[in-house]
Amino acid sequence: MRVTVRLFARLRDLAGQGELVREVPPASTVAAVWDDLVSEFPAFAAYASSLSCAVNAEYARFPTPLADGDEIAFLPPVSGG
Amino acid sequence: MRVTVRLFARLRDLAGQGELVREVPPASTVAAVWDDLVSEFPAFAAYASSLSCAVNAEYARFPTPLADGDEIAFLPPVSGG
Amino acid sequence: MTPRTGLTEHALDVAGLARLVEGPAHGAVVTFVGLVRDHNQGRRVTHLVYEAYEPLAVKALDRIVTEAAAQWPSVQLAVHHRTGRMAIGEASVAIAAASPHRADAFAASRYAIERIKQIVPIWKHEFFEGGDAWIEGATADPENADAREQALRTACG
Amino acid sequence: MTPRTGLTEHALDVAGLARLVEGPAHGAVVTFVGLVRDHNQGRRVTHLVYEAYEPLAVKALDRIVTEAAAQWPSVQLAVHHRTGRMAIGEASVAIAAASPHRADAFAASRYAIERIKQIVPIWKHEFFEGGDAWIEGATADPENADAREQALRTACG
Repeated sequence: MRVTVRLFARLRDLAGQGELVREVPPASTVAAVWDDLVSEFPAFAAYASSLSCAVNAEYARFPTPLADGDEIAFLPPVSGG
Repeated sequence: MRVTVRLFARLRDLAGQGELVREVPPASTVAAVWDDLVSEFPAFAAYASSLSCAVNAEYARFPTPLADGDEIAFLPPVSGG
Repeated sequence: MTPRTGLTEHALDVAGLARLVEGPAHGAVVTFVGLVRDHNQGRRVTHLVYEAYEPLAVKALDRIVTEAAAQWPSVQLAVHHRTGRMAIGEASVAIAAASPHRADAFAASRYAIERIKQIVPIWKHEFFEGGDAWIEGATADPENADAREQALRTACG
Repeated sequence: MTPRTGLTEHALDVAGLARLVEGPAHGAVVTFVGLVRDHNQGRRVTHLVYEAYEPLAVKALDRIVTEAAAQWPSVQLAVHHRTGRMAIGEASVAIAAASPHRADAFAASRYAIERIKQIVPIWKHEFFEGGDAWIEGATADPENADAREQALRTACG
């Protein structure tokens, strides 16, 4: 199945792009998508303990299983205000 | 000597006027002026425990001695804001 | 140039006070506005009239700014109070505090309104359906350390 | 009609937010504005760029308003955040809280800015003399009860 990955702030800079489309096996989790990204962009590993994620613009947990067409966002620590 | 008395809020209403001029003996204190006012306006007595005073537009204490021409203000509990 | 403290019979301009205190080192601006409410203690209020002992009220507002500057040296604070007749929804008091970090601006603005209610010789004459009443709050005593401590505790959390 | 929460690329209007939340039962209006400071951590800042995950950021702002309404039912709260490039002195966030009594307006406005910094997916890209850096603050987790408790403690004093 195909999912869209959204990257923000320094993750976007590290990846050189804010949106990626990836083919993943059916029922892949958010965590699996992240692990693939860490392989592709090793500097992402530094975010393992501080990252948040969202699925279809709702906060989610890493074990969440995905469906075809989902949008997964990976969020470095936030700094609004 | 002659002093000016300023009254505010309910004290002014009770006295029917906001400014009085009174002759008092030399070296009279703020307390003596107040006591005279209580004699003149018995309803003032209710303010004995909650009143503040000022002399020449500075907060003062009741034992403060006065000089000729001083302006004494008697201040009910305040309610600004 | 608007002064940092003031008494006025005209409408208050809290945005103007905020501009007065803002500077390039400031990351936070907190404002407080006190409005005339349409009810109080179960009474339907029609309007208020604020009376002040003006020269002492201005000095008391200045004192509050000085106290706050000693407590929060990085804060810029402005405090204006209106006098005279005010309708429901009109502003009786406006405070603006700016500081590099937000905690100080929140604390100083809260401190200012607490101290106004303690030590500024201003009185609220409330007109409501069926009558009127002078509101009597705090015995004004700027030297009262307990009152000042209470204002600081309220402000600092 | 301005909505209670919003993300915008344009200048924020805190006076408009205050008007939005005010009502005849309210005796207090507190506003908070976050401004771009000219220095941070010893660096001379030239400007900031705020990036947001917009749909989630709006939901997170809505969540903050809902949380505050549960905590302070008498408070009316509005929260807007700006995105994009901002110069020194420009406002990045504006909050207005109105309530019958001042304690609640102070608490809700403080709570809102604390929660914004915890759970709203917005990132500050700081440009300073000699470089730039993404600022990374809190791991965003709206369900984190400890973070929410901390925001409540900060707000309530």
